[in-house]
Amino acid sequence: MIAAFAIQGIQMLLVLALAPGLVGLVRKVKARAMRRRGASVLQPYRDLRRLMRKEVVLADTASWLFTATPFLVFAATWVAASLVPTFATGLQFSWTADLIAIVALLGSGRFFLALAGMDVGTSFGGLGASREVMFASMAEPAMLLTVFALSLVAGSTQLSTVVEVLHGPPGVGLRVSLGMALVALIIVAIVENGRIPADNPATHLELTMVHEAMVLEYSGRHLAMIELAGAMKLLLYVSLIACLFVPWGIARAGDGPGALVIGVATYLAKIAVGGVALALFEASIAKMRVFRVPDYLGIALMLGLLGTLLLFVSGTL
Amino acid sequence: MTPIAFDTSHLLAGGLVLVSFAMIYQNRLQALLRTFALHAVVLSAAVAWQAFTQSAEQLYLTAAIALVFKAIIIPAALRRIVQRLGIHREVEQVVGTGLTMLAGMGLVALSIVVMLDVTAKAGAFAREDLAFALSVVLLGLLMMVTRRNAVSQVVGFMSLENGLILAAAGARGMPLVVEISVAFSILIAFIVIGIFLFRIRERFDTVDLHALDSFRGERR
Amino acid sequence: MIDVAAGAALFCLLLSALAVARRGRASLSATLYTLTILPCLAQAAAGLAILGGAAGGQMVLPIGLPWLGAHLRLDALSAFFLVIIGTGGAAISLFAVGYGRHEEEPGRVLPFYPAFLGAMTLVVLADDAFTFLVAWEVMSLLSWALVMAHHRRDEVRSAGYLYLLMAALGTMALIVAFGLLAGADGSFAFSEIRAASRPVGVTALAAGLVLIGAGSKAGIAPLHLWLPEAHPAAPSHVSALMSGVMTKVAVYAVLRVVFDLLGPLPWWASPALILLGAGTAVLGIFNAAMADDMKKILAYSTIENIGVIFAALGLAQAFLAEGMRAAAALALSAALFHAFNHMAFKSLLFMGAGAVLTATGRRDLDGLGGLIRRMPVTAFLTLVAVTAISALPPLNGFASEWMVFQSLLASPRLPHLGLEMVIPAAGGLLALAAALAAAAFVRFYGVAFLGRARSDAAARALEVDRAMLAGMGVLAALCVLVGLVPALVLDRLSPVVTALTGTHLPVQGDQPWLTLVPVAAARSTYNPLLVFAFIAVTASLAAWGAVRMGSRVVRRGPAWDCGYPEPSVTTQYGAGSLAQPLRRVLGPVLLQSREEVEMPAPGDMAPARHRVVQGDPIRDTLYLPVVRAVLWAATLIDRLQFLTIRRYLAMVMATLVSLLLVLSLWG
Amino acid sequence: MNNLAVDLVLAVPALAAGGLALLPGYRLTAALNVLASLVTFAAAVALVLLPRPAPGNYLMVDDLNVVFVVLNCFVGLTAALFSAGYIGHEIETGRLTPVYVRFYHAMYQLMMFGMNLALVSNNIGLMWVAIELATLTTVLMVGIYRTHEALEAAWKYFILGSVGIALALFGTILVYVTAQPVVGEGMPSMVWTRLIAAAPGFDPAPLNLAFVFLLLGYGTKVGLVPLHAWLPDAHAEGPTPISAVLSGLLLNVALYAVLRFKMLMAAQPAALAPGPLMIGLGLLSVIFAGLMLYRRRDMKRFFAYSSIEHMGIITFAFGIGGPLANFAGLLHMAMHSLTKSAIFFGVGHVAQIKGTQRFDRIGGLTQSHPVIGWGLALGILAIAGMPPFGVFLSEFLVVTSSFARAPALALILAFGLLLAFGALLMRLNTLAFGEPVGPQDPVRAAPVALYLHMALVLLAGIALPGPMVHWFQTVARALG
Repeated sequence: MIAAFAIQGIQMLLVLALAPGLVGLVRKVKARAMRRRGASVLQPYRDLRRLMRKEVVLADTASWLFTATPFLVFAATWVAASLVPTFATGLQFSWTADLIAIVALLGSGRFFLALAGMDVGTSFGGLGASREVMFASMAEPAMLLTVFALSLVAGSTQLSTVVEVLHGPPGVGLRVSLGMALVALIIVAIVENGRIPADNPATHLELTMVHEAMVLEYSGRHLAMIELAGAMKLLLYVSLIACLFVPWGIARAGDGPGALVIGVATYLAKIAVGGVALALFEASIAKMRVFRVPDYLGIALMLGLLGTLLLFVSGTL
Repeated sequence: MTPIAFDTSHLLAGGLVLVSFAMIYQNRLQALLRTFALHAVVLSAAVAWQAFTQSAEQLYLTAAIALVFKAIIIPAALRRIVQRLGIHREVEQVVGTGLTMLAGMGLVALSIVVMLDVTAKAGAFAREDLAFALSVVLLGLLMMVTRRNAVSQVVGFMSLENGLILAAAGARGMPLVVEISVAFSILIAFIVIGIFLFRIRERFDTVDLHALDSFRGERR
Repeated sequence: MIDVAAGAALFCLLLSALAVARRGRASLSATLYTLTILPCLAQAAAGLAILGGAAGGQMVLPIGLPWLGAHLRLDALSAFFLVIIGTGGAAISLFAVGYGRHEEEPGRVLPFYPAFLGAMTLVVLADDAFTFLVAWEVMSLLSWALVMAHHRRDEVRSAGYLYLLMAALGTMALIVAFGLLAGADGSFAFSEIRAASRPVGVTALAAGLVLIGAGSKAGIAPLHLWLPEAHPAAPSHVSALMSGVMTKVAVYAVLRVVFDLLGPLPWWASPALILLGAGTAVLGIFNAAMADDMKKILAYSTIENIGVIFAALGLAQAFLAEGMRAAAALALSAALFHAFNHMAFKSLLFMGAGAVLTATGRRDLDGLGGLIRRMPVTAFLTLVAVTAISALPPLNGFASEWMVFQSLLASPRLPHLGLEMVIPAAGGLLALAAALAAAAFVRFYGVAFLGRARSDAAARALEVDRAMLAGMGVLAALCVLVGLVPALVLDRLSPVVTALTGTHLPVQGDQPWLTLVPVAAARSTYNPLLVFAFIAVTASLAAWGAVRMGSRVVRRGPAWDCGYPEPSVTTQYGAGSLAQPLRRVLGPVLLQSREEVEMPAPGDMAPARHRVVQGDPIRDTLYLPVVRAVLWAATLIDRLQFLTIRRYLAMVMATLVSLLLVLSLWG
Repeated sequence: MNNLAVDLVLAVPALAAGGLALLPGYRLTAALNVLASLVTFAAAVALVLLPRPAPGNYLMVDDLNVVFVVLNCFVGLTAALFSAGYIGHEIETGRLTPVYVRFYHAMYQLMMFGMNLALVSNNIGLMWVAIELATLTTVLMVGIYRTHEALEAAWKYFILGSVGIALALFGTILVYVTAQPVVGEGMPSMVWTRLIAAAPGFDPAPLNLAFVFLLLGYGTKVGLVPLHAWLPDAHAEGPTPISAVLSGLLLNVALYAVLRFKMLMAAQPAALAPGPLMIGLGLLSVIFAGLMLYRRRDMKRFFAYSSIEHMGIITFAFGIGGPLANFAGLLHMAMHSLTKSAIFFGVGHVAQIKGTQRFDRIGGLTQSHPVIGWGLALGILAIAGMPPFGVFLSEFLVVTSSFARAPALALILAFGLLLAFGALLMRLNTLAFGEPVGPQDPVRAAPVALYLHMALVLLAGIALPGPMVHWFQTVARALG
């Protein structure tokens, strides 16, 4: 019992601690791939610390919603992230919310962020919010269809159960639906995290920015919270893909400390690989026009639908 | 019913149909009114003959009413109206006389077919009489439909009523109340028509319904 | 209990009579609305008691159909909808105590309002076809009268026209359906209809007709056209009642007739229902995301939610047809739960819009803005509703939407290919609708309540009075409470679900931490209480930590806006600009929208113009042709009014001759 | 056949007609007109309460006509009440002169006499005479304004009505000819109670032919399409009380005559079922009138077309047959009578306030004249078939019962009802709502009659009186 609580606690702290590191890693690899030296992997941690110490400059027109949102977004993202199995399944509170609820929790974060973007009453805030909700309204169905496909394979929407079923034994073998779901999930993850080609997290002063335009008015500790939440979201998606599609090494409920150590090690390796892959992908592709993104997401939507449909029709379940 | 009686009623009823055709053929008002008078006379004779053969005295009264009112008074009154209004010209017909006659033939054929079909169980006389009566009714209606002039329409209506009386007279033992009511209603009908023609003359220069029809409640 | 409910309905009717008798008194409004709360509470209590196990009962009144009488009956299904009507009615009446004070035409609202509530109650109590239809149509008629309250505006009149016409169409479909069910000797009592056996075709046809009848009232596409016109046209508390409560009465009609009276439909009937529901949801919410009028957005969103409910009902039918009772119970529970939740948040939203309307006199999004500072309480309560309707955890909207998704996922065991193709598609559509809902309500809330005021009226808005806030507060609390402990609500639903499907969900109240476990713990669980607790704790911790460990200095200054702050309020994003990205993506398909740029030639001083042109495919392809055909035919035969007597006589003659011909040929 | 009540129902209007023709002064005659109508109504009520006499050669009282006599006398009374105020206004504005008013009141009572006689007659010849009488008197009243339009309407009514009545007479003669071999020569063959008793022995073929003539003949009076042409103009151009009586009563009386013969047909099973014929004419009337409503600009003509539509519904119901549909038809006759006359009362008030009958010059009545405006709105909603008014009950029964028997036809009917509903609502929208248009003087007369009618229709829609249900059910069975 206490062990279970401990594992859950470790998991929560782990995601919190690792998230800026993953961002730093991606940035570093990306810079190297572009033949720049790039900042240290630890730079995001320093940024956060600096932001925390800075004073907050609030716009005159900002309301309480604006100040409350960063903490809400942070909390929602953290809760969602701590429900995703990273190094072990069967976490103490994993039954609190299933995959659908996790998607919705992320949706809550985005919802409030978009509202906050509009709160001050500037043109950039609205621009960001309007584009963000447009992306989201395509990405969320794609994500949910992917969830449907996964949960149809596993017969559950409970993430721990899904992972255990996929992990086996006996496992589910190679399935075309899962492949489609993977591709769809990657596309959704890229868009949701505001990565290239959908959005560019490194740019400001561009009419093409989406996420950054929304949070333009934030500063100080508020911005720190949002950055941290963003980093955690990235980690969440990478962990999600990792635990669903490369579940090997993950510890099960009731496994001994050895399995847990193996779990943590493989998990670290998985996110490192994921981060590097993301960086390389971003470095090798150009950002697309805003109105191309829906087409891009449309692919995810189609793949998700197709994957689900195949599972329904195959009747082998 | 003796053969002679039957043949005579047959002849008279047939004659009424013939006169109806003659009315359709007429295209001048005065001639039409004269023909109508003849129509009423034939009707009167037919009814009287029925009174005789059925020994129904009350029918003589009907015959008399038909003779007096329809053969004499009404044509005279209408003639006066026509003269007062100065409608001496030809009656405007909607379709040509020939075509109308042809339609009339068709109607007569139809009524005979219908009646003979339907009254197969009734006596021979009733069948023929009803068939002719229906022909007269339909021809009267045809006349109303094919004439543009109000006076000739009224005449058409009268001949239609004549057909009804023929039918009523031919129905054995039909109570007196009907004849009286028919005569009565025709009287009232005529009075009302007279009032209306009078009023219409007050307001319009012509009794032609065409002029009347251009005043429609809803036309702007 | 039936006497309590019937008494409440009667009391409502008497209140209307009172309103007529004392019309014109200034004090009438507040008194009447306060009095209306009482029967609402009574029937909500009665409904709850029955859902808790009390006996319902029935009665026969010597009115209605002469040889039948008016049958009333209160069972679990009626009781559930009584709770919806009572709860919604009570909160809305409380709101109206304040809102009614600002009504410009009280004489056209007060006499109809209580009777409208009473009529809705009678609909759910009715136990024979005639009583049901009378109550149904009276409900339509009274709501129409309420819609027509501000009759001087042209758009109100045309909305009222469309509404009542569609209502009449719906009622006609219901009449025909009952004619089909009652048979030639007129067995109109529900008990007789329920007992009768009939061929599958008749069952399906009757279900289709009921779907037209009730669907037109609920706003199922393509019969929804009137809804976004009529619901907003009414005074706001009436809009709340119509959208929040009356559409549920329409859902009740479907449940009563299709589920209760007809029994399971053939399996091929359900895919149509599912797709219809899901399609309606997407269409409705996309329109909501495009509309510029606060109340219109809400009305369109009602269409979406009704679509979700109908899709769940279709799923329930599909399961029932295959005898999968547990899955059917899940889908039906989801539908009922969502119906209840929609009552709560949609009524609340309409009240919020009413409060804004009271404070600013405007309901077009582009005339509002910044109200979160001028009307903090209203803004907060509306935010609760907006969060709930966008299906965000941990509020009630998510709980029921989650259940709908769970019932979708229970479906792959269905044996028909048609269903297997339809359900994933429906799932995708529902997911799309859920996502679009969030987009629509970000826009709704963001433009109306956030940002800077776009008009003087919005800049000078004052918070509304306590009665209005209390009415909204009740429902906001309900949204939160139900969202946090859905398990308790679902347990209350089990008598209803048992009556219609023969089984019910596992008891939820016994689960640890009141977790929602619709099927099995290994399959899916959701515990909003914990989610809420986690979020609250972590958010507070984060806030505390940030202030504690970082700096606590806050400086106010002008907005940064990337270095180009522009004082004009028109530079902020408005309703149109927020809608633009989504319109570009989905508009050409769903609304035939296109953007037209009018660029003057060089040297021409005329301004360049950029216009959005959009139509409504359903209106253009389904409704207008009918209208055109009727008017064309009317114009065509109108000539028959202007014929000469001779020609009329010719008509008589032609009729006679043709009948004689027929007779001679026939005989 | 000696019953004081029956005698009074006939004698009072007849005597009053004579008396009113002689008396001067419109106030006095109007008051006397109301008084005579009141006495007649009292007699009609007594007819219900007293034991019924045995049917004689000329008169009878049975379950069918007792309701319609009471209804007839009741609407006669309320219309007389309404007429008293209405005529006063017409004299003030100079549209009518006192001489004409004297004539008008005499004709009014004569018309009531004719209609009552038609209802209580047990003799198909007498019934024919009575209907003819009622028609002629209404022709005169339609033309009473002597404007071009009024004269034209009266002329049209007269010509078409006369042709119709001639066809009906031919049908009557045919019935006699058919009955004569079975019942015997002379009077017995025209007595309805005897006819119906002997009907099973009749030769069906001529009976069929007779029914065609009777249906077309009396159907002209009912206003069935395509025999309807007189109806809209006669309603539109005559004085409004007469429009109310025409729509509310005369159409009913003519339909009543058709029903009598339909019962005869039903009594002879070998005869042609009259159903298809009545269904055809009924549906044609409903659809045609429904479409015609859309292009109407004149208020009274509009409601006249609505009457055609309702007559079509009723004819359809009887054509469908069966206890339910027949019951519905009978009920609908009563409900339409009350509602439509109420509407015409309202329309009369409105037309007098606004000085016009054109829709585009009238608007916003609930705003400017709440009492009359809401009354009229209630009437229109009731006639459109909205509950809780009685018309809904009858339309509900018609549609449900016909759907069980002939689904396709019922759907056409439902379409027609919706068509008419759309037009009624369209006009209601501008008439009762929106900014007031036209003169806004207060109404002079209280619309008591209107609200009285609406209250009755409401009562019937909520709870139909037991005896009426019983009578209608008996008759519905006899109608087959």
